[in-house]
Amino acid sequence: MNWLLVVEQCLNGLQFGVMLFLMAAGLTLVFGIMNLVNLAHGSLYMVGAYLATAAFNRTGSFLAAVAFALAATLAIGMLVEVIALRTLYERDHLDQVLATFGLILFFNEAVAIVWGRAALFTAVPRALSGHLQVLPGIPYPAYRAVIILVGLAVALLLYVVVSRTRLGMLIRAGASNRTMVGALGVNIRLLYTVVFGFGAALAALGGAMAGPIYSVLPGMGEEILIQVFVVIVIGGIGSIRGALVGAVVVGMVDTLGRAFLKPMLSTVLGPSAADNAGPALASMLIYILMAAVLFFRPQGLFPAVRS
Amino acid sequence: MAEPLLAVRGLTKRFGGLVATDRVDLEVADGETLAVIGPNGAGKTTLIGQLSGDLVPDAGTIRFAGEDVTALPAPTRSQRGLARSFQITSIFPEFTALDNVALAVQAHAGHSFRFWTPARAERALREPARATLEQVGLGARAAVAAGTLAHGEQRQLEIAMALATRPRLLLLDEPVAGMGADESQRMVQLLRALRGHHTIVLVEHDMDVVFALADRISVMVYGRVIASGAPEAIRANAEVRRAYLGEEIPA
Amino acid sequence: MAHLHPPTRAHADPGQRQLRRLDGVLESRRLPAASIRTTQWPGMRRTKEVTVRQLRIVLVLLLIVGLFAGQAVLAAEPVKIGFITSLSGPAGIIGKHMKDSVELALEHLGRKVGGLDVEVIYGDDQRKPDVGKQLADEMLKKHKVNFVSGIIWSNVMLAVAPTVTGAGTIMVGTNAGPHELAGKMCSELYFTTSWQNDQTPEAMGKYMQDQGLTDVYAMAPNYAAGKDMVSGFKRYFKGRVVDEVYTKLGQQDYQAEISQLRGKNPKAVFVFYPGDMGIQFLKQYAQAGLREQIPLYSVYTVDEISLPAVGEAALGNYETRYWSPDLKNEANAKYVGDFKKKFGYTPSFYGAQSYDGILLIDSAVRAVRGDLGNKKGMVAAMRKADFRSTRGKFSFNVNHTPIQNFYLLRAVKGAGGDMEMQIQKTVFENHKDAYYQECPMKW
Amino acid sequence: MRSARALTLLAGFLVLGLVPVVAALANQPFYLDLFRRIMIFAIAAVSLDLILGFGGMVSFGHAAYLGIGAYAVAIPAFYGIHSGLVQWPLALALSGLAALAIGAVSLRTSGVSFIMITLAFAQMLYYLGISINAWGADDGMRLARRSQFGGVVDLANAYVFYYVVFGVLVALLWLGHRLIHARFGVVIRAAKSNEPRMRAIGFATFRYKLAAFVIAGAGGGLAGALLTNQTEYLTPSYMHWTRSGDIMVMVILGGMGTLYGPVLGAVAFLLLEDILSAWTVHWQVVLGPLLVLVVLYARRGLYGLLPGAGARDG
Repeated sequence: MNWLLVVEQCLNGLQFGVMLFLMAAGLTLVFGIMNLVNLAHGSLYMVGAYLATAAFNRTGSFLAAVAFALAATLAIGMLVEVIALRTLYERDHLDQVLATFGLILFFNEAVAIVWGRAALFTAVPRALSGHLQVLPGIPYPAYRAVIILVGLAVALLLYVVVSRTRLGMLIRAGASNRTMVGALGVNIRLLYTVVFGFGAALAALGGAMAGPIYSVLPGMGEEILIQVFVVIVIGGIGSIRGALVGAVVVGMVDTLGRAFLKPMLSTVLGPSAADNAGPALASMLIYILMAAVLFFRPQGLFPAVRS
Repeated sequence: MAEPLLAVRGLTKRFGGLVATDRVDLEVADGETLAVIGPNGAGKTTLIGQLSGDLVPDAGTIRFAGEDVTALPAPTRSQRGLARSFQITSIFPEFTALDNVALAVQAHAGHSFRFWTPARAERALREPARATLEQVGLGARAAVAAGTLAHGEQRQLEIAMALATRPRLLLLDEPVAGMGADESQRMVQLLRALRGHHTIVLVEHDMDVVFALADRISVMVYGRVIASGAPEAIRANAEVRRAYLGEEIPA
Repeated sequence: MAHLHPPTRAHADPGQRQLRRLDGVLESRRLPAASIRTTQWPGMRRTKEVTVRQLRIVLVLLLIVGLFAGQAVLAAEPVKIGFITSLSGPAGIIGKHMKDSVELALEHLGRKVGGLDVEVIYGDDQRKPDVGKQLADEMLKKHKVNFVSGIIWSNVMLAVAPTVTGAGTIMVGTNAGPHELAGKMCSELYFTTSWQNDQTPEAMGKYMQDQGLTDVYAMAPNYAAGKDMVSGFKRYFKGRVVDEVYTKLGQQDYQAEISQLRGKNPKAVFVFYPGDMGIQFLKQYAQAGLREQIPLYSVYTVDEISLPAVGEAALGNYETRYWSPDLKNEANAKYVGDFKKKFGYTPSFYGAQSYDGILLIDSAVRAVRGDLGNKKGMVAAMRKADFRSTRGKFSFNVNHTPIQNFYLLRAVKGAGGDMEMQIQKTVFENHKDAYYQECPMKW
Repeated sequence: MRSARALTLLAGFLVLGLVPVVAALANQPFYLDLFRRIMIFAIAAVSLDLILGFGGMVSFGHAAYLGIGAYAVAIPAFYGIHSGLVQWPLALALSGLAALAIGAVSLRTSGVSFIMITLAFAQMLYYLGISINAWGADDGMRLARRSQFGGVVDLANAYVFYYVVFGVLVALLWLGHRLIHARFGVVIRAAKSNEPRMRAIGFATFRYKLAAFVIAGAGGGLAGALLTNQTEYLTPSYMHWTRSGDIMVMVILGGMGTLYGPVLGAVAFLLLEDILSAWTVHWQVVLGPLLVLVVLYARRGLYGLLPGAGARDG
């Protein structure tokens, strides 16, 4: 096997994992703290992508566009929390699933009404359109390298925020013991709104960065959403660390599966059987992984401690 | 009896760095009432959890009726004759009081893979359930939804559900928790009537209740049993007074 | 010929009558129903009010049913065309191209089909075969349409076409071209104004074969159409295929596959990535720096829908197609010009086919002089393909699939700076599909 | 108020039973198709409600069984076996078996993990379906003819088929009614109410929940078998996760944990879809907030709005 290729695919896996992490971090926070299953998290990712794309195409500055998308999605997220989701925290997961399913339908159509159904034009900003020579013979798109860096930076930032700041203390306390936080005299409602907006902004960051490499169109959030659910279930619901590990594991397994499963199968089963089984198996791989993890560790790899 | 009904050896359970029960040894003879007391966080509820099978101990063994039940899950232990009540009331609030107890009867009346006959029409379930409700003094409240019963009545219902499984050993976790004086008195009378017929392990804060019911008392502090003996001996025990009664004056 | 009908909405009268009639049915049923209930349920001695309230609910429910029925009972005279496509969801953009083209065709025809008033009923299949089938049933049985047209997806078409033709109604497909319907399942009443799926990749295979290319890397989504495309390609391409890679349907990130591809160092890449998959693949292929290194040949991947989103990432891309906005003929110039004027964007082949579909129906109704009962006559007329198609003159094969030219197209920067597809050369003249011999139909 | 509800239900059944008559009188056979499809989804929704509403198991993968049931009809038909006496039991058996395997793994988890793992299994089957070329892959397969019952029952006749579906629905509701009040149903409902309590009084709840999961799966499979017959077409998109969402919406819209609520939900959801989509292509922008409103303000669903529905479902 070509080891350079393996290294390159690991980079690809890491990049995909980091992308998933940006989504998973917000989702798992909302799960962990408010106990809310938010299917519409993918819609916030989509909204972020649309806003960033629209702003980028207008201003020409990618940084400004991302900043705008983050701020605007933060506001939209908080608005949605106040209008629709706030009353759902004490409801069971089923109500939450249904209501946020409704929000998905709404956001997809709303975006289609505003921007039309056709995919928007997006391109990588000029400054990042080149390649890096990671290793000899492996040109790696600079933009994807930036995604990896941004993702890791966000992970680090989250780690610092959660472990070192008062907000982080509240978040950790809230995840393990809700009544206690209330007893501390903290305005729980405000905390929830802020955390939700924060998660929305993270999703928007993911969406804004995904725009130039994927396509920006209504419903773009759903495909990645399901993968993100797999991530946080594998990682352990409510745990940022679990989200990071889960994201990287899922990113790696999916990428390496797509790259190497068929060649590996063809040495075992022969090429024609591998042609049939390989792609099918590769597309099911992360789900099989999730089933296996849950079978042995029903709480996921890093369950948030809950008393 | 050569062997006690319940024999616990070296029972240890850790939560992270916290040792909730630390090498606990206990014995309960058939027909005896053992009270386990101790300050908050002493590990009493953790002990009950391990005895009933809801928690898996990290070390130690539990023998019940001559059989090692350490590895058995809660439902199987219930089938063997171990019944428990919960510190925080645990009932089926949408079901009537009678339904609650009938469920407990049903659990011990063969399998429930019966899909056709309405359970409410099965006399074999309803009659013992009704008798048990009468026994705990809730006969008149049989048709009321359990969730709308008064707190004290719900605690009585808990006892009824435990009794309806025809247990050999009752594990009672703070049966008078949160009760007013009257309700508390009624509960003590109910439990006193059970003494002798049933073997009981009682975890309780209320010392009046403990001294009114217990044949023997074990004292837990920081996960360890620091003393066991007859009520009078415990009352006199210097270590207990220092470690426990010093903190919490009996009411 | 011209029947002066007020707009269809004004035909509410018969519907109201219908409702009143239903009301009557209800009235007569009210008492017996109530008495049955009281006799069957003697235990329920409730007040009469309750019964009346129940009846009111029944009444309301039946009224709703009646309303549905009422809608349908409109004037029988106009030509009714049921047009099924995907209007909501991610594929809704294709549906929009098709719907806009239908509207333009109607405008060009003076909102008459074969001289008769026309009503088009649009249906949104949501890309689900069972919904498509239900819509077809609704159009046939409720709206009593004379033609069903549209359909983007092969699987929806396979569910809908037999339903329509089975009911004795003419089906004019304007996109999906599954091989079943070109072959064994062909029908007198089924026409398509698009193509058989394989024809386009066959043209690409032919072109690449003619160029003497070899060491080709083939990629497609892992589903039936993806595999059909690659096998259609290989029917005419006889050079070496380095590898065939099938990716997950709906996949967004192709970086892993692109790394594998680079590792194999092929001379050319053939792909089939419709819709948003294509947008993503093209952008990522360009971002990986491969566009300048390994030429990309695609089918159903770069079109007027995806080009605005992909932009220069598609520059230099080759496609094969039977049609392009720059195809030189009078009908096409009129279609493309008026379309841009009316809707403000460039039409795609999805639209051209749908426009043709309406013209084909018009030619049939015209030939039978508005006698919509004369199915035989209409089928005979349609077989002549006697209308001014946007693709120029073409003919139908025995299986009612077009025998048509296929061109090599290339994505280039147009005069205005926008990306557009330009015809480079003709690959096939009067190309027949590969399945017509399996079709038992003779005419 | 019991009788008021009973009357309402009876009226509802009467309406469903009379649809063919009305359709015939109005010469609108389309309503046969529409309401048949509605009843088929009602069957799927009722079976889902057994675990979701009564058992508290939030399965987000019910469409998987719909798909398996559909394949169980289409695959034998593809090989020339058209007998419904083979196909339908096969649909029940295979979907039940799949539910057994999926449930055995999924029921080890609870809460959000359970929702997600059931979703993941359904997605797995969906991707499997679109990969199997021999059985039509993404294109699916056309059903050459509807299930045959030795000429006794002819599903090709729209009226006969309608009443077969109607009969299946009524039978399922009757079975469900018996089941939820029998020992088994009591165990399922009580396990939803308070599972630790159930274990403490001696119920090994896992096996009962698993059994309920299997029964629900088989019900979904039966709906799938009917659906392929309805559309005369099989497609793996029956298993797409949004379809699971649709069925779930029907259950909750109608009123979960009630026997007849899911039927109401299916009627309302599919009629709404039909009406709204004819009205505007942006119908989902209306449907979405409508769902949110139902969740927020009509917690008992449509069934809760019926007269006499105050008491627990009988």
